[in-house]
Order: sequence, then C-alpha cells, then structure tokens
Amino acid sequence: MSATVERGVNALREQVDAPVASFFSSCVSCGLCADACIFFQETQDPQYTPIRKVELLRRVWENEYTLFGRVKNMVGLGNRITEEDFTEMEQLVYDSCTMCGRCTMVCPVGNDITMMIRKMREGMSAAGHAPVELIGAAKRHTTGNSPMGDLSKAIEAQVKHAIADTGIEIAFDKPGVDYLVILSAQEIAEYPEVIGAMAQIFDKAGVTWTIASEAFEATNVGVQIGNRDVAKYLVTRVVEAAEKLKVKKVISPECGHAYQALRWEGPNLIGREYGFEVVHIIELLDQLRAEGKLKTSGKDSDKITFHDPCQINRRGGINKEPRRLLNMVAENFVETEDAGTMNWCCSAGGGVGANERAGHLKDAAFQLKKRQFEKVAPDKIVTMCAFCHHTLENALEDNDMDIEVAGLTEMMAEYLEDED
Amino acid sequence: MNNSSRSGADLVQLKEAVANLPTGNALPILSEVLEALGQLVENGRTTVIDLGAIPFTGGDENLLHEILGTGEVNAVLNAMGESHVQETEIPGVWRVDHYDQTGETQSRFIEIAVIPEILKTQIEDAVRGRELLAERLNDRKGGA
Amino acid sequence: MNNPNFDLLMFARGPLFDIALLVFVAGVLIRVVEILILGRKKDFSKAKGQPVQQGIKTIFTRTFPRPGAIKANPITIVGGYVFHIGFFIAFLLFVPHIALIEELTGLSWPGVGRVVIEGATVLAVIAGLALLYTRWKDPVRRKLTTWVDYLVLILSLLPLITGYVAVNKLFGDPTFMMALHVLSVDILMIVFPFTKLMHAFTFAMARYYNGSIQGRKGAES
Amino acid sequence: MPSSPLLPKMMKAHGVSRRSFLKYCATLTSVMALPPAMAPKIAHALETAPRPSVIWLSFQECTGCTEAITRSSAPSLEELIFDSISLDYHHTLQAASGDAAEHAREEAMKAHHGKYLVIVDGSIPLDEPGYSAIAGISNLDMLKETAAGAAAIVSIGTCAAYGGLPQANPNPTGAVAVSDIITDKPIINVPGCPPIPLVMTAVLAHYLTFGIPELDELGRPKAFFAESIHDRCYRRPFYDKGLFAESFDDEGARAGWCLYKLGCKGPTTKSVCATVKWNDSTSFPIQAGHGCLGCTEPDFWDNGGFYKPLSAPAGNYRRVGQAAVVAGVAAGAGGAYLAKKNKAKALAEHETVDAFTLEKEEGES
Repeated sequence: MSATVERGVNALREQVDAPVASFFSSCVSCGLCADACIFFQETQDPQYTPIRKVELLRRVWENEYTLFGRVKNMVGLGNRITEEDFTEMEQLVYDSCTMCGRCTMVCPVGNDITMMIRKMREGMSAAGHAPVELIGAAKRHTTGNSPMGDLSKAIEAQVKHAIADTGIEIAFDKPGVDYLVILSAQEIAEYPEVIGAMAQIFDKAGVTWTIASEAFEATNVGVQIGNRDVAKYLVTRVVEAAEKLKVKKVISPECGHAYQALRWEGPNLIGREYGFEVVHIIELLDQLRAEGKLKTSGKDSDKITFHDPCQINRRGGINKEPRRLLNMVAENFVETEDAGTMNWCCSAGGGVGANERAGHLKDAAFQLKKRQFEKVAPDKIVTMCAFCHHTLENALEDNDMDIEVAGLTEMMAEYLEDED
Repeated sequence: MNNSSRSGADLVQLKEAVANLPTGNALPILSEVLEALGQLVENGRTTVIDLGAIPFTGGDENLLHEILGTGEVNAVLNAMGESHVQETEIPGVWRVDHYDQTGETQSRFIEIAVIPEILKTQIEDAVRGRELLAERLNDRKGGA
Repeated sequence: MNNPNFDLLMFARGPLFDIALLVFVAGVLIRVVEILILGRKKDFSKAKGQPVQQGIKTIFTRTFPRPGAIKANPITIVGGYVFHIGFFIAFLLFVPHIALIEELTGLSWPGVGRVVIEGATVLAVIAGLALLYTRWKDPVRRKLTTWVDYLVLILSLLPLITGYVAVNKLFGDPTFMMALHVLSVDILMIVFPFTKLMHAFTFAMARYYNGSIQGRKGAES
Repeated sequence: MPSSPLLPKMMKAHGVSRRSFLKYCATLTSVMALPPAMAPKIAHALETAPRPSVIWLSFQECTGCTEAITRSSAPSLEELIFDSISLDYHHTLQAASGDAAEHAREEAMKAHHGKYLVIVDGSIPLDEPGYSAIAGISNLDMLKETAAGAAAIVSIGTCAAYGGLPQANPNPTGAVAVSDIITDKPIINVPGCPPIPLVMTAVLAHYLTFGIPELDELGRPKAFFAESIHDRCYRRPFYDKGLFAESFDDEGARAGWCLYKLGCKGPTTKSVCATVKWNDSTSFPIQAGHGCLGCTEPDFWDNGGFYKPLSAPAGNYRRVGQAAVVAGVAAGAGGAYLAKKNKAKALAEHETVDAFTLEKEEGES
C-alpha cells in the first residue's frame, strides 16, 4: 500500500463514529435513496444509488470497528482497500453527488448518507483523489485569499463602487461593530450588487457592520473537497479576524456550503466554540423584518419562484424565512414542485460545478430542474446562494430558457421603503 | 387477562355459539343421501353413513333435521343403552343414534334402507327366544 | 422407541434454542454496545434547534414515507410495510408466541384470533415474496443486494411459512412441521447479529442520530 | 386348551342380545374409522373367530393398564371381548401362583406355538436383570422366550410401547420398550397412560377379525392415532379465537377456554381421547379442566414440562440468557475498546495535509 492510500484509509478510519456505525448496521439495501438522488433520477443508472457511494467507509467500519469484521479479517475474509478502490469511487463521491441531502431525508432507517459522503471525501482527498479543479481552488485560496486567487483588489473596488452607488459609508476592519460581513468569491466576482444591497438595508435598520480585509472570503473549498485540515486552515482566517475585531456576529452570506463550513463545521474543525455567533444573511433579514427594521414598499409584479439552496434549507434549516421575505416584495409568488425542504439541487453544488469531468452529469441533472421550472413558468427565480444563482443562470442559458435569476438580499434592497 | 370484563353468561353463549357453528358438512352429506336413496330404489342396496367420521356440529344437525324432517316410524331400542331409530320424512332414510347406558352418544348414523339392520330381530336372539319361550311354557305347564 | 418428529421439536425447543438465544442476545448486545461506546465527538457548534428532542421525534416520524415516495417505489414501501406489520402481528399477537415471551421475560399481553394471525401471515409472506421479486428485478436493488440479503429475507419468511403450514396441517406431520417452524426461528436468531437483521435494533439509533444532526441545525428530518 | 368361539356363549351367559352386540360393532366401526357396512362382518368375525390364546406379560408397570381394561362401571362389551380370549397367563389376574403360574405360561407357549398373542404392559429394564424379575426370570429373558413363539405382540400402555415412565430421565433401570428388544415379530403399540379401554378392545377386536391393523410410523393403529387431540378438541374454537385460560382457576378456565398456555400438549399428541373419551364416554382430561400431558407420545414425561406451554423453550434458557447478557456486554465493550483504540491510533497517526499535499504521491502506480 502506498503512503497516500494508507493516508486515505487512515482518514476514513478517523471518521468512523457511533452514527456511522449505526447507519451501516441499519442499512437494509432497500434502494429508496436512489430515487432521492438527482443524478439517479436523470440517468437511471443504479451505480448512483447514494448508499453505494460510501462503500469504502462501510468497509473500514466493518473491517476495523466490528468484532465480527475483525474475526472475518483474521480468517482472511477481509477486503483491503486499494488504490483502485479510491480511483473507482472518485466519480461517485465527487462527480455524482452534490451533498444535497435528499437521500438523508428519505432513508427509512434514518441514515445520514450525506454526512457519510462528507466523511468519504476525507478519505478520498487524503488518498489524493480529490478533483484537480478543487485542489487548484484550494491552492489558490491558501496562497491568496479566495478560491479565485487574490481578490483583495477586487473587493476594494466593489466596495468603493457600492459606496458610490448608495452613498453609504462601508468601513473595512472596523472593530467593535455588531456584524462582520463575509462574502463568497462568486458574489465579489459576479454579483457585487449584494454589497450595496446590504449597505442599504443595514443602514436603514441601524445595523453596524464591517468587512475584514484579511478575511472577506466566506467559501471554504476544504469542506467541498472534504479535507478537514484544509477546511480548518481556511475557516481559521475568518474566526481569527472576527475575534480580533471583536464583532458580536458574523454574517454568513448567500452561499450554501459557506454556511455549513462556518456555522456548523467550523467550531468542530477548530475544536472549540466561537467567541461570536454566526447568522445567515436571510435569517438576519427576517429578524430585522420581525423587529420592524426592514420595511419595503411596492411589489414585483413578475411571476416569481424560489429555489431553495440545499445547504441552507434542507441541511441548514432556513426554510420559512426567505418565504416571509419574498412575500413582502413579490406579488405573484409561486412554488415549484418539491419546494422547501425537499427541493432539488441546482445540479452543481458540493463541488460538482467546478469539476469538469462531471459536466455531462451536471447537465443531465439540470433537466429535472428544467422540467420543474417549465411547469411553473416563472419570469424570475429568486434564490439565496450565489453559487445556485450562478449555476441556474448558466444552465438556463444553455437550455435556452429566458428566466431571470436574482439573489434575495438584492431583491429586498430593491424594494426598501424610502425614508421620508 | 384477556377479555376479563366479559360476563359469565356471555361466555356460555359464546361457547355454545362457537360449538354450534355449522361446518358446512351437512349439505354434502345430504347429496350423498340422495345418491344412496337412488341406489336403494333401483338396486335395493343399503347404505350406512357414519356421522362420526366427519366434523359435525349442532348447527349441522339442525340443518340436517330441517331438510330430512321427522317421518312415521320412531323406535327406541334398549340394548345396552338406548338406541334411537327414526325414519325421516324421506321414506327410506333413517337416523340411527346409539347411546350408552349413561346416555352419552356412542355413534350416529344415517341408514338408507328398507329397514335398518339393527331393528331386525337377530336369528341368534330368536334362537334364544325360542328356548326362552319354551322354557316359560314348560314352567306354566309344570306349574299347572 | 422415539418419535423422531418430537425429538426434533425438543431439540429445536431445547438445546438449539439455548444456543440460538445465546448467539442472539450476546450478538445483538455486542453490536449495540460496540456502536454506543464508539460515541461521537462533542459538537462545538451552537445549537439552533433541539437535537435531543428532534432525534427522539425522528425515531417515530421516519416510520412514514415522504409524499410521493410510495408512487415511486410501491413494491418496496407497501411491501415493506405489509411485511413488517404482518410479521409483527403474527409474531407478537399469536398467543403461543406470547406464552413463549412470557416464559422468557415475564411480560404478557392479550393476543388475537386465528383469522387475524393467519391473514397477517399470508399477507406478510406475499409481501416478502414481492420484496424478493423487486430485489431481483429492480436494477437499483439488484446491484445493492448481496447473497446475504436474499438469505436474510428468505430466512425471515421461513418462520411465517412453516408456522402457517404447521398450524393448518397443510402437509407433513404437524409435529415435524412445528419442529421445522421452531428450527427456522432458531436459525433466524442465530444469523440475526451477523446480518442486516440488526436494523431491527439499530434503526432507532440511526434515526435518532439523523434527527439530532438535523435538529442541531434547526433543519427538518 | 379351548380354542372354539366363546363369545356367543359368553353373551348368552351375560344376557346380552345379539342386537346389543351389533350396536357395539357399529360403534366399533365408527371408532376405528372403518366403513359402517363392516359392522355385521365384524360381528360375524368376532362370533366365529377361534378363541386365541393370550399370554399377558407385566413388567415394569403400575397395573393401571390392566385396571383400565377390567374395571368398567357397568358390565360392558369391552369386557366381554376381553373375556372371550383365552387369557392363559396374567400374573395379576390368574388364580394360580408360583410354579403353577409359570407352568401355565410354558404350557400355553407349547400348545399354541406360533399362534398365541402376547400382550405386554410395562417396560423392560436392561441395566440389571434383578430390577424386575418374575419367578426368578428377568423381564428380558421372559419377553424373549415368550415372544419367540408368538404370532404378534401388543404393547399395551406407553411403558411397553415406548419405555414410558420408567424410562423417564434419568432412567435409573435402563428401561426400554418391547420394540427395542423384539424386532422379528409384528408389534402393535397401544400407548396411553393408560390407553382408552375401548381402544384396547377395539385393537384386540381388529386383530381377531382382520389381523394386524394399519400402523403409523410409531407402531400405533392409525384408526386411533392419526389425528391430534387438538384437532378434535371441543375447546379448539377458543384457541382459534385467541381465548386462553391463564390459570386453572380464572374466568377463562371456568368458561372452558383453551388450555394451551397452561401446558396442554394436545397439538402434538395423537389420540382419540377428545372423541372416544373415558369412563364410558363421560369425559377426558381437557374436559375436566386439565391440559393433555401427551401420554400417547414417546418420552412424554421429559418433553419440556407438563405445565409449560408447548411454545415455550425447553432448555436452560434462563441461565443461558443471563450468561448471554453478560457475555454480550463484555464482548461488546471489548470490541468497542479495540475500536476506540483503533480510532485513537488513527487520529494520532493523522498526517496533516494542506492544499499542496492533496495530490497523489509521485511514482505511484
């Protein structure tokens, strides 16, 4: 066994705990997770059955964490994990899974398969089998300050732009404010309007906030690759900046995996509780709404539907908040089939979008979304994840569908009540 | 305990009701009787059907009785316990029920015959009868 | 002279049952203790929802499929329901079985009549055969299924079939069929801890963990 | 020794009419599951069959079988049939004793060699001849000697048929059944503790009229041992309805509910007790409120306890269960300890990576 294979197996070994053991003990191979998977739905290829994607983790558990498995090993019935095993799993663990979490919701015995995919990726990445694009992004983020490389100049420019547009002061590295805003690279590069939108809303609501010049990037490719060392390294930057600035809360932006990385994984990656709280931007907006600090006037007359980002709704618990906000500004709000907790993935989350090898799978998966959108025929799709936004926009264009995509924060800012 | 709230009277009723549920065996038996009656009429052949050979409950008995009815001849034998021999409303079809000295049923038959075998005087008994009669006459003569 | 059928029944009720009980109880405990002691790391993230409550709730709510699931997998879900419910009616509400459990544990409850038991048995067997069919025919399940899965499903059906045959005296010597029935249960108990039959115990743990992981985040489960 | 038919004379002497006899034969056909039309033929055969010589051997037994067949409440035809045989040796019943008794047996064996019928009640001890001997002759020797010239053997009672109570664990005398010793003669087993008198006489009647009846794999006449007591039990509807007595004095017991939970062995016991019944068809154990003990089956004494439900396990399950709990928890903890050690080792051996060490090592296959 080569050193990297051993490193991979060891990483899997580190991941086995009571939940994993109970999940594998409980699986009866009923196959119901298959229908929950967007890639199986659109290809009908049984290899994409979610539970099959965590087979290596299952083998490590059986071989090393059960007495009966140990006995089996002793009599030579064990099944050692090889380089080929890792290679074979690559396309199942990375290409055909967006960690959307639908399988976790339907498993009749309650297996959190998505969590186990996350654990599988620990082994895969340690064994050197993460997709090259994601490794590249990790390198860029490590040496620079975002997965797209060094975005220092870009964010400075975008903030300046926003100040000019809104006439509201936005300060970098201002200590003692209530909130630290971090952004996803996608927003900085593609949808910078969100900065101005936040500035306007916060200004009206009297929220004090800042951006850290050292740590403005919210995304964490370490979580997508599934490598806890890389993820820890990246999340530490934000934690350190927030604690240095002594903010009360950090706002997780409209980005799915960033919310998972910062709010739910981060404290466990660094092994301690934060000195601040994490709140999602939409949670905050809904809270401001409830407090009467977010008021809108007028409504969009377009037929609007909402796309739930998996990591924020299904795996993040933010479900009613965006709908309450959207109802303030949308006159003609319609839901797609399965909307809410069981919404289908945009087709490219969990690192699939960056993975060129997975292109055809992503395109196939989008066909499901396409059919759902066609049924509703909206003028506009609103979402709360910049990467979903990006994916939908491109896929709609590829499929010649003339539907606008918008971020929810931006949309709320658009209908902010003018102060008299 | 199971159903402990049930009253005793209900239980007895239930027990009887259960014991008397028809098994559905009465009708096939009656078809057999009809066939046997044909044999009797055409060939003079006698048939005996053993009601003890199949599950036969009170409910079945009732149905049997309802269809066969009660006929002209009704004989009670006293041969080591009673035997009831009764012609049904269907001439040629007889019910023969044997009881022991304590009145418990021993066996139950339907006999399709001109006259059931058991009613006929047995020659062996007649032999003894002749002896007995002769003896009694002799006694009377001797006494006179 | 011996009655070989009765001897087999006594073997199945006696020494083999003892062995089966030992393997079953010890095996199940080994596996459950093994899982529980393994534990999980403390979660440092600040809980938004209520992980413990939602974990417990999910043990029950996950019993019901999500809307649309039945339409997509009618045989697996309906068959799964009928099989489980039928199996447990026949297992837990047939009075001779209650007598067995009472003998072992001192616990007892009212049973039901033969019509219900036999109806449940027949339905469970039909459902089990349907599950076997879909395992064999459906490409997803076929790919997932190992020979042990087939074995386990067949072994789960045998007590139902042999019990029905023995009680109804369909064929064979009834004592022999009763012996086969008890034997089939002994075998099922012996393979139990080594196979996916363990889900009968670990499903509650799995559902709890699922619910508590989701519940911590305030997400549904 | 007389061998001419005795029955008609006996009947006459007892004032029993032939009609009564015919009625008895009709009941016999019903009991033996023979066609009813056979009744007159049975009557005729019984009347004309030569009176057979019977040697009755009593070994390790309690005389209950003899009691059952000889002690009816009223003079019965069963007795008549029993009386119609030439019982040349039965050391409990015969007047002769000592050498004279043994002499009668030897006489009968000599006179009817190859034709006499041997009836045995009681089991035969094999461990020590002295455990049971008659006139200095061990049971084993007497059985072998007597069986040698017999036409057939009827093993009356479960002791003779299957070893019965003397054979019960730990079988101190090494008791065995007749069929364990005699293998070259037809043997009819009429088990029961004791057998139903009517069944004993019906078997005798069958032997006298038609020879050896059809037997099951345990040597029992199928006519009496084909169906289980459970199948013909009048309490069966309660079993089917799920109504069971929980104790001998509860409401269910008084209402006549099924006795399964109180240990009734009816489902695995083959006999006609539920239909033919006992004491001139008055009752049978289940009707008297007690479960069937299974006395017509081999090893009935050791088949898991009279008051334990048939479905309950019969072994050392309580001790085994406790041991299993201890062993399971201990082994599980042991397994978990190994697993935790394994995980701790894995965590200790964790090789921290960064974005630049995520790629595979060079030179790998």
